[in-house]
Amino acid sequence: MTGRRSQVRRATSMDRSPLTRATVLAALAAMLGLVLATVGPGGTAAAQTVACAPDSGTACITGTLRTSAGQPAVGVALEVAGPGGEQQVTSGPDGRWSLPVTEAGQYTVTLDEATLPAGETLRDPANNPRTVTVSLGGVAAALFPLGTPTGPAAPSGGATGDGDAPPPATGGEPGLDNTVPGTASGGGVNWDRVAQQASAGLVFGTLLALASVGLSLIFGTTGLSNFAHGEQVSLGGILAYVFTQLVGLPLLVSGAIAVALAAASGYLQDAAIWGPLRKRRVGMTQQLIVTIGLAVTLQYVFQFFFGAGSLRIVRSNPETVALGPILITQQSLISLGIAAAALGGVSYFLVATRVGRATRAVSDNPALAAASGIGVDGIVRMVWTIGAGLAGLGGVLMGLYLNATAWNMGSTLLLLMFAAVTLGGLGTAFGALAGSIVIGLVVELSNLVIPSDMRYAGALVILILVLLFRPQGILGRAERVG
Amino acid sequence: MTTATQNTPTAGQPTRDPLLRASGLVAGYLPGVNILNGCDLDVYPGELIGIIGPNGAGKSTLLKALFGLVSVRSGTVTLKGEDITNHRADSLVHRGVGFVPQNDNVFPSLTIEENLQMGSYQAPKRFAERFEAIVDLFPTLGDRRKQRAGSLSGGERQMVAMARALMMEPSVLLLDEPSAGLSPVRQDETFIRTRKINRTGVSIIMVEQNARRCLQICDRGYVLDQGRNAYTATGRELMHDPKVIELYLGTLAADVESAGKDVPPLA
Amino acid sequence: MSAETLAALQGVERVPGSLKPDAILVADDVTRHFGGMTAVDVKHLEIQRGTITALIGPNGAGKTTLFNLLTGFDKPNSGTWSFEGRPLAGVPAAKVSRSGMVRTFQLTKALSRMTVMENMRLGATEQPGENLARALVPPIWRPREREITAQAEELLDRFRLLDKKDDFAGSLSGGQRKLLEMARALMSKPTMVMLDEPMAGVNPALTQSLLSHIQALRDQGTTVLFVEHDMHMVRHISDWVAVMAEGRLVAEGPPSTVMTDPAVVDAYLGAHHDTDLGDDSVLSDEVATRLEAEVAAEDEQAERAARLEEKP
Amino acid sequence: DEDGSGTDTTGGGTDAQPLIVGSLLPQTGSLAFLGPPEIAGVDLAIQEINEAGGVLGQDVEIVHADSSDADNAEVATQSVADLMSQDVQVVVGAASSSVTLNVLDDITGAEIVQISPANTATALSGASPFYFRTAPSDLVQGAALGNLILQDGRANVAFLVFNDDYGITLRDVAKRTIEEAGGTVVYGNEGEEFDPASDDVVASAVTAALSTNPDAIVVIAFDQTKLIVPALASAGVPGSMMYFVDGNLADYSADFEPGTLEGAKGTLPGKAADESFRERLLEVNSGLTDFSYAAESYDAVILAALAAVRGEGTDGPTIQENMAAVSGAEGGEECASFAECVDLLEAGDDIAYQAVSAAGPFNEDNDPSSAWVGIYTFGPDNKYTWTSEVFGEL
Amino acid sequence: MDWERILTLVAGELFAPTTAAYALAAIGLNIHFGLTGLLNFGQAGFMLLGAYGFAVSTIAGYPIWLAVLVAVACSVIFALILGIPTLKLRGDYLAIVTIAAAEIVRIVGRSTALTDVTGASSGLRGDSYKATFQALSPLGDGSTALGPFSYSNSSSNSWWLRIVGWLLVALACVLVWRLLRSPWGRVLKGIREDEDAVRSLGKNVYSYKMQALVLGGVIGSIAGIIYVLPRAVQPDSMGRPMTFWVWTILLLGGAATVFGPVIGSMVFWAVLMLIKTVMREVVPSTVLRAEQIEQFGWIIVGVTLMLLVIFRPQGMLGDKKELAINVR
Ligand SMILES: Nc1ncnc2c1ncn2[C@@H]1O[C@H](COP(=O)(O)OP(=O)(O)OP(=O)(O)O)[C@@H](O)[C@H]1O
Ligand SMILES: Nc1ncnc2c1ncn2[C@@H]1O[C@H](COP(=O)(O)OP(=O)(O)OP(=O)(O)O)[C@@H](O)[C@H]1O
Ligand SMILES: [Mg+2]
Ligand SMILES: [Mg+2]
Repeated sequence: MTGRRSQVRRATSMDRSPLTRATVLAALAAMLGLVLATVGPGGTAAAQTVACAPDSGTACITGTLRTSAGQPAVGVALEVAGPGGEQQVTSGPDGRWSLPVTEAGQYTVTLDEATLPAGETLRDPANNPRTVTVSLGGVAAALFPLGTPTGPAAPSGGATGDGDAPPPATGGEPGLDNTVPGTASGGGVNWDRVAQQASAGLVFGTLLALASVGLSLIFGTTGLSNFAHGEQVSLGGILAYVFTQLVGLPLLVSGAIAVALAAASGYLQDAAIWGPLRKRRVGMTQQLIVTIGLAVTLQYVFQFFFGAGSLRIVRSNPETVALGPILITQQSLISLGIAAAALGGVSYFLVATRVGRATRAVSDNPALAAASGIGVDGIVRMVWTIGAGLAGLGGVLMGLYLNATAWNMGSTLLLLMFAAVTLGGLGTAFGALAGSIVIGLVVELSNLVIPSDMRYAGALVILILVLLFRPQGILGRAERVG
Repeated sequence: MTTATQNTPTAGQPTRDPLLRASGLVAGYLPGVNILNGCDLDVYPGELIGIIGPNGAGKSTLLKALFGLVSVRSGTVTLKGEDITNHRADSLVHRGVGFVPQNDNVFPSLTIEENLQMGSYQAPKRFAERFEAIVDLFPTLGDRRKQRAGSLSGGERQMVAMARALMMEPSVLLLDEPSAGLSPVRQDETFIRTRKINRTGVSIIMVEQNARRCLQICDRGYVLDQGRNAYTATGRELMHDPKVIELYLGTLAADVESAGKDVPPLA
Repeated sequence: MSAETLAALQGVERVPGSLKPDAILVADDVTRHFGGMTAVDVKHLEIQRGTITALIGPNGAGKTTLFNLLTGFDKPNSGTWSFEGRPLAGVPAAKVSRSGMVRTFQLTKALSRMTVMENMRLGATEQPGENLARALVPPIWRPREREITAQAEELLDRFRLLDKKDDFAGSLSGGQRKLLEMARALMSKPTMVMLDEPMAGVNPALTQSLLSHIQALRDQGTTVLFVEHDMHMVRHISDWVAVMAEGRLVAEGPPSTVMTDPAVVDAYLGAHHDTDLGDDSVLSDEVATRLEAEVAAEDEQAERAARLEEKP
Repeated sequence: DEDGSGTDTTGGGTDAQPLIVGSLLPQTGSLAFLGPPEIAGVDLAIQEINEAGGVLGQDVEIVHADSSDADNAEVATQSVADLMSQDVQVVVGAASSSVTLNVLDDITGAEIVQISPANTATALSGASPFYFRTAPSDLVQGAALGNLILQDGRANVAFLVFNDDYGITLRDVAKRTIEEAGGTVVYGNEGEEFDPASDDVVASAVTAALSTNPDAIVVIAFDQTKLIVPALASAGVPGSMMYFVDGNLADYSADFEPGTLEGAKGTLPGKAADESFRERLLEVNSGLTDFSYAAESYDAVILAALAAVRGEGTDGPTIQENMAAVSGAEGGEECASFAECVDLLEAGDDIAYQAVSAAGPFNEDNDPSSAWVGIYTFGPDNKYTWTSEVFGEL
Repeated sequence: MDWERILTLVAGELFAPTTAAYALAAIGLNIHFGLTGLLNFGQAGFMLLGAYGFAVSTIAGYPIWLAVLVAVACSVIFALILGIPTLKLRGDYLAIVTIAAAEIVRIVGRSTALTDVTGASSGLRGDSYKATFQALSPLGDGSTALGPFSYSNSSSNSWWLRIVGWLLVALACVLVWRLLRSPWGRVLKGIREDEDAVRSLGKNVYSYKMQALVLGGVIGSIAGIIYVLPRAVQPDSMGRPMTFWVWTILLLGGAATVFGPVIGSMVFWAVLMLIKTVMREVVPSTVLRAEQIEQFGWIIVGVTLMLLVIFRPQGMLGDKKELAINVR
């Protein structure tokens, strides 16, 4: 494994070396252009028909030759030798060659370097001839990349710019250069990629904040850690799916309906479950188990009605706009705007309005709040309504951002939501925002430094570290003793 | 400041209808355990009622029961003749009942100003005006208006609690040990202020362990013991009742006072 | 013996920060700031062993904060202090308590879902069963448990909580919690006990009967430091009084002296504390004005302290 | 007695117990979307077997139980207890290698034949004599995938692959093929997989993959593909650069904007898609949109039933002994349906059941020894059509 | 409907190894939460570490006692790493840190970087580590039927495992029973109520919390071993859902009681089995498709769970009086 890995590294470091960068770039551009050209309608089919078709008695040995500029290398002679005898073949107009063989076994493929187009050399001369294993009915490929040799043996061999080679990218299509972020340099980590991922982190973090602010509010006012909050998020996404895809309403309308229904679900939930439990003074840990029960129920209700697959809220592919080095979808920009407005509204509500302050008062001391003339149940119900509505909105936008929603979208996000609100300081709405953005950035950027299948772990390690230095969370406050 | 000189109602006026009446109250926290065992209480308009009694007698429970924070198992509470038994606290606030609890009587994560805003929750328009008046009474609170109540000292909290209740401009005020934790000068001030507020026509029920002070200023006093009224009389009578002194008031204050005459007399 | 210690106080200077012949607690330059405000700024404080010392002062003077600092529940911005000669600055709260200096809290901390008796037992020290390994072998800790229980019952009886001993502490009334808090602190038989407003909310008759208990403790050698706003109590049992204002120690002396100190009377006691408030004359403008002035004096001092802080 | 068993068969009416097949397939949890086609495959097989007269004269019974996913491992444990209490002799399942590992010892320990239609983990090869699988090994598909990419002249390949058995195994094989032929895997190497439990991985993974300038992007995932493709498309990646595998080769006409996948290719084990098989499946469950592992599930039941017929017993050990033989491991006459095969068996012939999935006979590890892999291309309508097929042996 | 079969199945769940494993895990959590008030939402992490510790060292050729020791050591180290920095945090934060730490264990365990040790996402095959345990069995090969219950004697999901598992549960119960009534347990309960008060009484709160965390974690790691002995080590099987179920079991049975976790586990798994099997039996496949029946089963499980807590909030064995004390 390690051996193969280092081999890959060598290849990439080669790509990055200044000597060859321009060449490789040009080659790539041309190659992608070509790809675009060949796969136009009908193109594929045409290419396929020429190829040898394997069946139970035949196998194919095949390959495609491209010049270092990415153009098909036409007329290159190859010799294939093996159990089925020796055969000759030359590459066709698309640079492709293929040979049927009727015996399985090891074949050697030798490329006749003399027949290469002028100025072209093998990138890795040591790999000529190469050996392929063929089994009947199968296809075996042998590639001979052309370009500057990697080894020290032929440093100047056949550098590309000798004038004979066709000008790169004659296909006219700019390839992916302009649209794919990070194409400008040879892969790996670079600033464009960092910027791109940071912008994704910001968007993701903001949407996460939207989804989790309700969690924070509900915890703040009632002390309840709502493990069914993830399902509120899923609900938003699924409702949006229902109204766009099943009912056929435009996205904006169905999004609004989804949020309204999600909010209503919060209201009803509080009226039917949490209000009565509070009245009976059922403890918070017990209520927490009820939320787990509710989460299970809701998850399987979703599965029951909408299946276990991913549900696309809209069918179209998101349109993108370029902001400097960053490529961002219009959808994300709009979502960001909506999320910022919603979060700003909630913050204003909490800090500057009478009812908002009452919300915080209830979270401090419900009995005293009642004694001050605050209708505690009404406030809590309102918090549930707003919290669930925001979660629903978060679900709709998250479903759009992630390109699909599913019965378990919320539950997979739940841990991150909890991490975010804790990081920010439990029960504070701003904290939820700050924590979410930190989490979003960490989650999106961590694959720059650690294996990507461990990136959640990275986010969680950050969480622990932050708490060590600020045990009360980013925006939380220490309590007075005595 | 005006001096209140209107006719003060006294205990001997049963002809008028009580403003607040509790009769035969039975209430408790745990199922099957009654803390109040048939408690009766009458408050006539404009009266200042003092409630004293040993620790755990049920004084706080009585206030909470009146205010709908503990469920009443039997008996009734009426306000101006209307049955308000087990009504929700916020609806009582709406009817002009104010309450200062004994413990946990501030919102710790709210600032002082926000705490007082909660006091005028049902009449937000009056906040600015009331706030000025309160800050006049408790200048410390005005200076510290942005400090979180959770970081206040015990006495400062008590001031906030009292101020919050005064923000409501209630017509009936229930005070649970408003002087606890206050410095002597502030205790005096609290009692005098309570009396003044009372003279403006607000009926007040005050539970106190600072019993002598309480009995000094109140019109009528109740002694509560084991969830029942033990004695009811005017404050003065109770204060000098030897039985009450022995069981509830103690002789410490009197002893100390007679021992040390080295304090300056009242001006 | 108590007479001796009391006699020793006779010769002590009646100025803040005076030196004591046999100080059990000595604190130097203890300061604590909150934002721009100085809550505690004690230059020098000594507590005489075997006496009952009262710490009084207006609300917000910094008494509780000083307790928090001395017992390790809060970290000072500066300062050192020692208890029985051992330096205590930076020592964690539990260790402070184990060294014999036990405190109570002004806002009570009852262990709600434990019975009153369990609360009491928790206060005891030297229970071998509090070690995980030994806990598994009851014969090791049963005898001590019996002693503890007996001691707890005796205290509870004195604090009128005996018939509540099997109730959850969370179901106690406000005053009962105060009592439990104090009784629990006494379970460990501390060398020095620091009581933060122990009698606030306790019925006067009961207070009176508890005072003799506190005196008895003193006579057995326990040092008592308490914060209290009940002047009758302070005058009745304290041997020595220290006065704090705006975080500083402003006066010290025997109760009779301190309580006639005009500064203390003005800023703290007020003129009425022995007056019958039932007299409508106290509602006169004159009295109101005077009261206001007194309160203003207290407030102004606080403000001045705050302003002083902002300047440098 | 191998020879005897063939000749003695007189066709039904013996006193053997009826064959009871249990299914242990994902009906809930994160893999539940794989359940319906698999269950339909099982149900279709049972239906056809019973229409053809059942096994040894008695109708085959089916008991469905939920395997859920590895996150809820206890569900499978309880389901196995339920199945065993109903005396099943064959268990078809599980879909997830993880779940299989959890229940394998219990099922095979009770001498019940376990046949997984979808396990691909190499760790399961030869796990027990009673454990079989009908999913052709990733070795064949991986090589076919690698060669398909190479054939298209793509040399810098990025993998968007989830960190589970299925993804890792397939990726490893394809990667080896590509590298041996001179290509490079520029992204999706070890450590660059993503956690299947997280949805928000797409943005950063796509960015990371594209920053390596691939000329082909292989998506190895299940249903999460619906999240990945739009992200790729909006980053400007044309369909012709994308490659799919059996886990996500599906009809996306309802999911993506027309043209998104045009030119994308994919591999799917099995010979040319058998339209009649799909139609039969749709008769069983008309709601199917995805057919992943339906053929393998169908084959599993048919093979078990044939093994019971051949061994004239419905007990686990008998079925286990005859599984390899009916799959054609010892040669024999080819037959493609249960009815046809039973006729041959009753005539005393040895048979080689031609699996719908085109998997070859079992090898000594009870894995299919060879497979056909179909190559498919997506059109502008985001539906895929057959283009060619390749054969591979292990 | 075949009630006899279903009831046998349900009764079998009452003493299944999984039930024992969950009971043990909940006993560990009871020490954390019920006694000390530590909100440990990472019990599955302890279990997974125990499972890895045991399986990996067995595969490396260690004898069983050493493998168990390694498992215990893993959980002790985990508890220390987790506790040293976090036990000073407020309770809610501890919850999130433990849940995060447990996820880290799982994610690292299933990452391809450690394939050689942990087997990555496919985990470790059961037969690679079960042998040493099964070899200790005095019951021999084959299977035995006791009444309607028939299990293999020693291999995998066996009588032997049931005996050992429930013996361990009994031992843990005795331990908790002893500790609960001891002065040590009293200190823990005090910490649960108010740390500062206990600190003011001279107890080293940090040390007690750490002892509780380690002890509960060790019991959790043993539970992990019992849990994987009838199956395989699967990192994904020991993730958040497992922690949630352990919590559910603890609160269902009653926190801070000796038998609560055991009763909770039995009831939980038996009810789950009952609902699922009855659903499979009674709902004809013409009404609902197979997968919908399973999903509907889960819906009923969720609702039952809610109803159980709503109508018996103190748990099966909990003290109703304790609930009346409003701690918030
Ligand atoms: N939340 C509660 N749950 C159960 N019992 C309670 C609760 N609160 C108070 N009690 C019990 O009710 C009785 C009366 O309590 P209450 O608080 O009314 O006393 P109180 O007269 O106000 O005493 P104090 O002067 O000490 O404040 C006490 O015995 C107490 O133990
Ligand atoms: N954590 C904190 N943050 C900000 N200010 C604080 C904090 N703790 C205490 N203070 C302030 O410090 C001052 C001293 O408080 P402290 O509690 O020590 O007063 P005290 O003397 O005990 O008063 P009382 O007699 O009212 O209990 C008060 O003004 C208080 O508001
Ligand atoms: Mg009271
Ligand atoms: Mg104080």
